[in-house]
Amino acid sequence: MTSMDWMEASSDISLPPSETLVLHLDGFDGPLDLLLDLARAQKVDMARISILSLVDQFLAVIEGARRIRLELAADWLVMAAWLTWLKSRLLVPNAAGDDLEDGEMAAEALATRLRELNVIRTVAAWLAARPVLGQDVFARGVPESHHEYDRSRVIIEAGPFVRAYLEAIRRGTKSSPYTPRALTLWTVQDALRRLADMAGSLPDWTTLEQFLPDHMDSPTERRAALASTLLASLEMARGGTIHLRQDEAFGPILVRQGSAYADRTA
Amino acid sequence: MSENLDPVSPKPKREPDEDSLRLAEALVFASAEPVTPHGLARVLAVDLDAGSVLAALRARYAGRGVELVDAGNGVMFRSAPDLAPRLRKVIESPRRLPRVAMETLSIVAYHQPVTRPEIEHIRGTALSQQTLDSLLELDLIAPKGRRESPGRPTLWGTTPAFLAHFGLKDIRELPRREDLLLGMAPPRLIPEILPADLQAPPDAV
Amino acid sequence: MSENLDPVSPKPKREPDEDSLRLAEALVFASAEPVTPHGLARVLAVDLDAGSVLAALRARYAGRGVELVDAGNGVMFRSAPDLAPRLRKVIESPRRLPRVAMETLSIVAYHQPVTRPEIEHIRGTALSQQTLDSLLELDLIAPKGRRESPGRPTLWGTTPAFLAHFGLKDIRELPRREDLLLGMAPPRLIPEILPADLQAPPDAV
Repeated sequence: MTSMDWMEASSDISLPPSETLVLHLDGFDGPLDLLLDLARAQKVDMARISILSLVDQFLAVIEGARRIRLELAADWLVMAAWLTWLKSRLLVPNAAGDDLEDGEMAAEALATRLRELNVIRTVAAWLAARPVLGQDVFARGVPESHHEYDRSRVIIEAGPFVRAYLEAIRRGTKSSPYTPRALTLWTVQDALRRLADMAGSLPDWTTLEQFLPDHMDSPTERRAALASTLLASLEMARGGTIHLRQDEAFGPILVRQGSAYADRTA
Repeated sequence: MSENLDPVSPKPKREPDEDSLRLAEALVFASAEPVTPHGLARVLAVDLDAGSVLAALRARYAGRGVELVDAGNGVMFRSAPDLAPRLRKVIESPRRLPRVAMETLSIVAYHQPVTRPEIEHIRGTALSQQTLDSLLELDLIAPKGRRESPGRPTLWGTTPAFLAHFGLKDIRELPRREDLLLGMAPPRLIPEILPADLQAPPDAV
Repeated sequence: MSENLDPVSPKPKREPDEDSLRLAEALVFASAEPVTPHGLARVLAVDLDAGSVLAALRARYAGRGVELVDAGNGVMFRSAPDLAPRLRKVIESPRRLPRVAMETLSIVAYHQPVTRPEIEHIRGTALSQQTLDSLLELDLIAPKGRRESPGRPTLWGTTPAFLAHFGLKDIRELPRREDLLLGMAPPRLIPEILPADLQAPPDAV
């Protein structure tokens, strides 16, 4: 349905010869649109549309169109089929009263829809005939603004305010430079100092564990201290300050004052 | 405007003077939107009636190249319609709305608030996205909530820009259905075909 | 405009008539750009001089609420400058505080009276002078004496304006810290971190 050629299709056009109409089918916005144009072409009061003759005309148009172009849009064919049914009901009502009523109600419903569409089309034409802003009448090309925006005030809402406080507190406690985690791991230097201090007072072979600092609460701290002390003891044993001995694999490591220590203190 | 005043003791208003006419002229000229009497009253001295000032201004511009016209519940300046052919030569104007868009707009104006399926039902054909988009883009229609029915379809209605676009003061200025249907049998309500709300008169807006 | 004419044989021009004034008025009104005499000449009858028409239009609008003024090499309508102050409409568009300022303000509110180093301590980062200045300028915080400790740092607290912003009668109407910090692991570290006085509940203010 093109919108370009609505000008031709809109007003009270008299019904063109059917060949021409076939070519114009695309100019109608659906079957109802064509039906309305056919109805208007009856040049009778819209209240007294003859549905029967309308049906005949519509079917003729569709038939003509099909002869030229087989690929007619589905909604046209659906309408054609429905109108064929309607025609049969109106012409040869079945003995059963229901069918008669069916046909009459359907015809009335169709007439109502056509009247409604006719109203709408009249309104559209009425609107289009008015001076339209931007087409027939023009507004000020360069409106001026005398608005002044006062941004001096601030808006503080309780929600964001409270959230800001929470965020500040959270971040502050998380990454505050005033909260260094005390480094309680026993370093090799610590162990060297302690070993050197204590080596002199060693009576005999003593297990390495004896040289660990007191108050090693966590297993991590204890393991770190043990590793550092082992390293320190190896270093001191290399210099001869102490002797190390391990009787069996994974057995306790024993420490004794070395000859170098004795020499130095002698 | 009288709203500004104590209703019990309405002070007599002065006749519009030259100063108030200048002010009203400048305000309406500057504004991109229609200016309401209330908006004018805000800048006028309290002992002046905005309505009278606008009436005097309208009289002053009668017959000129620019006229004061009603739009929505306010007024705006517009070029005189008779100059359109000559102005169009130099002022770029957007393309006219195609018939589909005009009909869709008319349906929305008459049946608002209305859903897209209802519009399609009345026109007997599908409503293209393009048509809807162009009406939305021109700010002629706007969503007006949703219908509380299955699928909750969007309801459409016309905008203040719609009124300004067609120089209408009020949606009620549209031709009455009764006048359009003159000579026709009053449409029998057929609920199976048309939803009841489609039958609502336009002044139900 | 003379450009349109054969310079050798300039035809004598008519005096501007009402029709040409209407057209010029409408054109200048509706144009988005200043209208040049050349642009006007395109829609005027050839025996009219655009310059004279614009001059006549300018004279007609002299002293009115809207004036014809030069712009570029054309003319446009402008509301009269003397009316600007009366047309001005101040629209309040309050800002939001930046996050840093908001956090600082909240710390002052909850920990007042509080020194700058303490604020920095709590936020875990330095406080810019700019932030402090902006809060001072907005009258949200104010100095509340000095702490009697080395350096005698200034103590900060919130102002009545701060309470007014929230519509609070009293600083105690703020949500309690205990309620806010719910769910946060009771910070074991705080006693070591915060000086004792920072631990005062907000209602100690």
